[in-house]
Amino acid sequence: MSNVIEINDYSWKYVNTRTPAIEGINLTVEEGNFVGIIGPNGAGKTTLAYSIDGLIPGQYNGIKKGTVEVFGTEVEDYAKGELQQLVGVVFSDPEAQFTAMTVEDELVFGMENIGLTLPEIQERLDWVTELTELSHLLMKPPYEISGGQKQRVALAAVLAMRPKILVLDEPTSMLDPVSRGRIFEVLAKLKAEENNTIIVIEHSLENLIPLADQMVLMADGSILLQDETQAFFQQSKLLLDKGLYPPGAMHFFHELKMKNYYQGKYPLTVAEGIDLLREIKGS
Amino acid sequence: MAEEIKTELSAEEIWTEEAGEKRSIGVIHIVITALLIGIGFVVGAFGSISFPLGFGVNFFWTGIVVQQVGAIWFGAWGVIAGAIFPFFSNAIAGTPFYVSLAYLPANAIQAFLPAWAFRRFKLDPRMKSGKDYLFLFLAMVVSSIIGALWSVLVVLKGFNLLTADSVPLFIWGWFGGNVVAGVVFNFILLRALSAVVIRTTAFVKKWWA
Amino acid sequence: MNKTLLGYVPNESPIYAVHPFVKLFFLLIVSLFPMFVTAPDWNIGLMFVIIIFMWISRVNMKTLKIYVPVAISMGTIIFISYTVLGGTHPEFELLARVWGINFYWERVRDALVVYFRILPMIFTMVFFLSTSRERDIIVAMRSVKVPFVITYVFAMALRSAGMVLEDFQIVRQAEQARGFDPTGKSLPYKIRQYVMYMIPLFALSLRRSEEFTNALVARGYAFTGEFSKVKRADYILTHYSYKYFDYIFIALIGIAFIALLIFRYGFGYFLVEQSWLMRILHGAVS
Amino acid sequence: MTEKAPYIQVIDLDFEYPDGTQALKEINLEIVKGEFIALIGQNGSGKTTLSKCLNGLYKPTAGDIIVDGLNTKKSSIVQMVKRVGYVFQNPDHQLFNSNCWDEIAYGPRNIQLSDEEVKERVEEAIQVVGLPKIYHSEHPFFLSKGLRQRVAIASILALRPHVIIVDEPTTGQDMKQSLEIMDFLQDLNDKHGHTIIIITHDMPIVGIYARRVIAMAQARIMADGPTGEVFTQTEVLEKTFLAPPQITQLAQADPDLGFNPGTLTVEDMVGQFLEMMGRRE
Repeated sequence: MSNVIEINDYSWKYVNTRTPAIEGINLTVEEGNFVGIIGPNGAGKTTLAYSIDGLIPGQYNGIKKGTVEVFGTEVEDYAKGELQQLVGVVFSDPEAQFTAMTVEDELVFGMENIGLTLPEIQERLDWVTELTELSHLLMKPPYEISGGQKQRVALAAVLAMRPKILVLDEPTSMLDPVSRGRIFEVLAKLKAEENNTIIVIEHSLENLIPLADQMVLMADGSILLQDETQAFFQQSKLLLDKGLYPPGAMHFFHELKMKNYYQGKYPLTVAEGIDLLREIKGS
Repeated sequence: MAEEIKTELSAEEIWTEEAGEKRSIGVIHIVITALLIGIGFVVGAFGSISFPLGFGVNFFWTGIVVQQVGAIWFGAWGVIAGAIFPFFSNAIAGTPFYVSLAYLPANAIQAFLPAWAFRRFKLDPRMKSGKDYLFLFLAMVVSSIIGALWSVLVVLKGFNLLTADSVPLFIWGWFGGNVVAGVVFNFILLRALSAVVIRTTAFVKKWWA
Repeated sequence: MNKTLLGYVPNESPIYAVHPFVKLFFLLIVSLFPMFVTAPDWNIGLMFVIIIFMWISRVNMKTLKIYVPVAISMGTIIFISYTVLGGTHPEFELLARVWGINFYWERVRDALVVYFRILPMIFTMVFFLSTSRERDIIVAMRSVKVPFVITYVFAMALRSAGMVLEDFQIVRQAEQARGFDPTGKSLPYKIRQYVMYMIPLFALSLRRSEEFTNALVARGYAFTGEFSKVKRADYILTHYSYKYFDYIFIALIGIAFIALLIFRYGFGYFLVEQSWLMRILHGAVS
Repeated sequence: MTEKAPYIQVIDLDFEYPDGTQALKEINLEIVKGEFIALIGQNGSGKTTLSKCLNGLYKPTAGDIIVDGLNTKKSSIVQMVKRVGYVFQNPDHQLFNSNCWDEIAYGPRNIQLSDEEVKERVEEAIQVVGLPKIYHSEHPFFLSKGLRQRVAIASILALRPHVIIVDEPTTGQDMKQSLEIMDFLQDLNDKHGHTIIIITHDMPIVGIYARRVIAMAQARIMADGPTGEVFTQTEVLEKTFLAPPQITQLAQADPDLGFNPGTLTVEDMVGQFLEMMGRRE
């Protein structure tokens, strides 16, 4: 597998701020990987996402050190609008991303920007609306639908451009648990059926953990920990120290471990947790 | 954002580019133009419907604040937005299409003049000194006089909507409606938000970036 | 119900079958009609035609209420402009003299002419606004090949106007939730209220400008450079096609305008001197 | 427990927006002083509208809301803000002034308190929310979302309402910040006796802090009761598109394991586990 993202000794300091938002980061992401990034607010997660999409340094003023390479090319060397065909970003506030009058126009906007022809647009529109279950909403104004639907529209609008890398910056922070689950269902389908590289920044770990191949912990502009998901969460103590609370089941087993009632691996899902509990109680 | 340094810029520094500073037109300016038209649309229509004198002329035109403050902060983009939005807000308030269209130069001047004064005389948009107030007030008065003369003489007379003897009433109406609303809003808004705006990427130092 | 710029039109309305460009064409051309017509008869006739169009389109007439004060205040202003501020004209026919103010027939007549000229112009605007959705305007602009950036700024402006209206409501509530109560307070106090509104409205827009920009850039939109020259597919236009009646409407509007000009300048029609309404009125007052 | 007279009484409340949307239907509710309530439900289920009705921003289309003996329909803004405070979801909507101190003073000034009293209340509110001194003269625009939220809460606190409603206090905050804000709301509840109502999607937070849950869906109240109880009503939760926190799911998953289906926190679960193990040993 080849590396689609290679970040070397990368630092970024916004103009007017005292300390860099990101400092000396090294990160590589393999093609087709599903990466979860977690960390407290102000850790530099969003800055990292923007750096991969070229919003930094394109739209922001600041000082950059090191390199951020996407598909082997430094992000600054892409022409305006070119990198965005390779990397798609979904933001946390869906409403702030809408600029069209109907869901359909919203979905088509990006495809028109990258110069697709009418048949291509039609084909992708059908694909993406089926994937995200939006067909019945096409004629509605995007700001009059429910929060969960809004975020699915925002996601679909990016997916329709078929970016090879998909970055989601807290895509479900405004959603209720069920709508949150549905966004992750779409991501699970993508992971299973397509070969996208997916990077998700999230506070809510419940849905993220079962999908993620790799996890990254950021704090104060640095990467503190990067590992495969299972191994990553065996470091629960470090996570708790950074104020990141693992999902209930995992947290429970962590507490048991602290009290020497449990020695094994932490469960990633409720189902795994139940199996473990049955084992313990059965023994 | 919380750790922002409080660097006190001087009025001079606000309007001049630092050595090596690169400023270029970007998508943000397009967005700002659109947002200003949007705000102006609502705020302007509100004024036009609440205090009408007729033909989009009114006693207290709240739209002026978007026009003038917008152009002070965002240069030519503010001027463009300030010229265009009254067209829509007037339309909603019941001004005929072509009358609205003909107001365009008057509105452009009203947006342009204060913005020009700030850049030409290096005034501080945070309204720090008496000079800032005086010059802005003068710019408001002069631009509103030009605006009033244009709109009333050229447009209302040109469209044959008024008698010669009632022209002064409309000139005063347009002028007063702008200046009073401008005095009420411009100073306060500039004081409240300029410190914020000049630190954002959207702020326009010259005319276009 | 479908939201138009001025409220709602029912789901089922014949106006939806009409191509958006036809509506824009109607606005642009029919707005000109009254400028060549001084006889109120014809202008009143035009108003009736537009009202019939509105009725056929099933426009909710209640939304038109906001124009009643506008129409009244404008009428009053015009009337005052032509009477109180009309000056002394010994050559005119004096109808009445009240508190030293001269009411001349010619002045009253001119006031009516102007008023009935302006009303149909407003009616065309209102007809357009109440039957066009935002998307229609975009389609109309795109179908006449207006540069994309202009239609897009326009679309975004409409969208942000909607947001500002929403914000406006919330900010007003937020002000109340902080104990701001304008009832029974002085005018300066009330004015202060409007001043305070403005601050969060601008602050919100500033914050949004950043988010919007990121969203646009992330969606591959470029304003300058190579990718801004990309040929856009204009997918939205595939939903709209000109039907035979669209051509008929365009032709009718165009022919009516040309006929108007020919009759006006070729044969001297539509002048106030030929107005039988004015003749009746003159007979009644003098 | 002694029967206390309700502080807020909602009787057959209906609310319809001017455009005809029915936002609340047949709401009946009693809130007693000192409660800590979570109002949960999908986006658009009517939570925010209900809150705005409780503090008189919206007047009922039908039915009545009695707050501290006053009918919201007949009460002035000033009367209501002294009783029920509502903190808006997006702090940007309620920030009017150019520095944080003035912002917090804005409410007290509006209800025309004397300068000394304004100062006293602002200082108190600043202390309660723990706003560091360096931010007092800073423009609220430049504060982080978490700090802006605190300024917003302080600005309501300065009006000293008995009931404080906070709309989505933890959205966009990380877990540590969320717990900080919630701990501080709990302090207000415990130490100062305020009645707290939070609107939230964050189920673990509900589990840890709320003692009572009101679940809404389609403009109606679907469930109302002690948190643990509501989280065991699986059918109702499905209807409201909600799911209990993961720890509760774990406790409920296999009844044979013997955990209390109303388990709300990890500590509780651990406690139960230790008890079971102890019993077995």
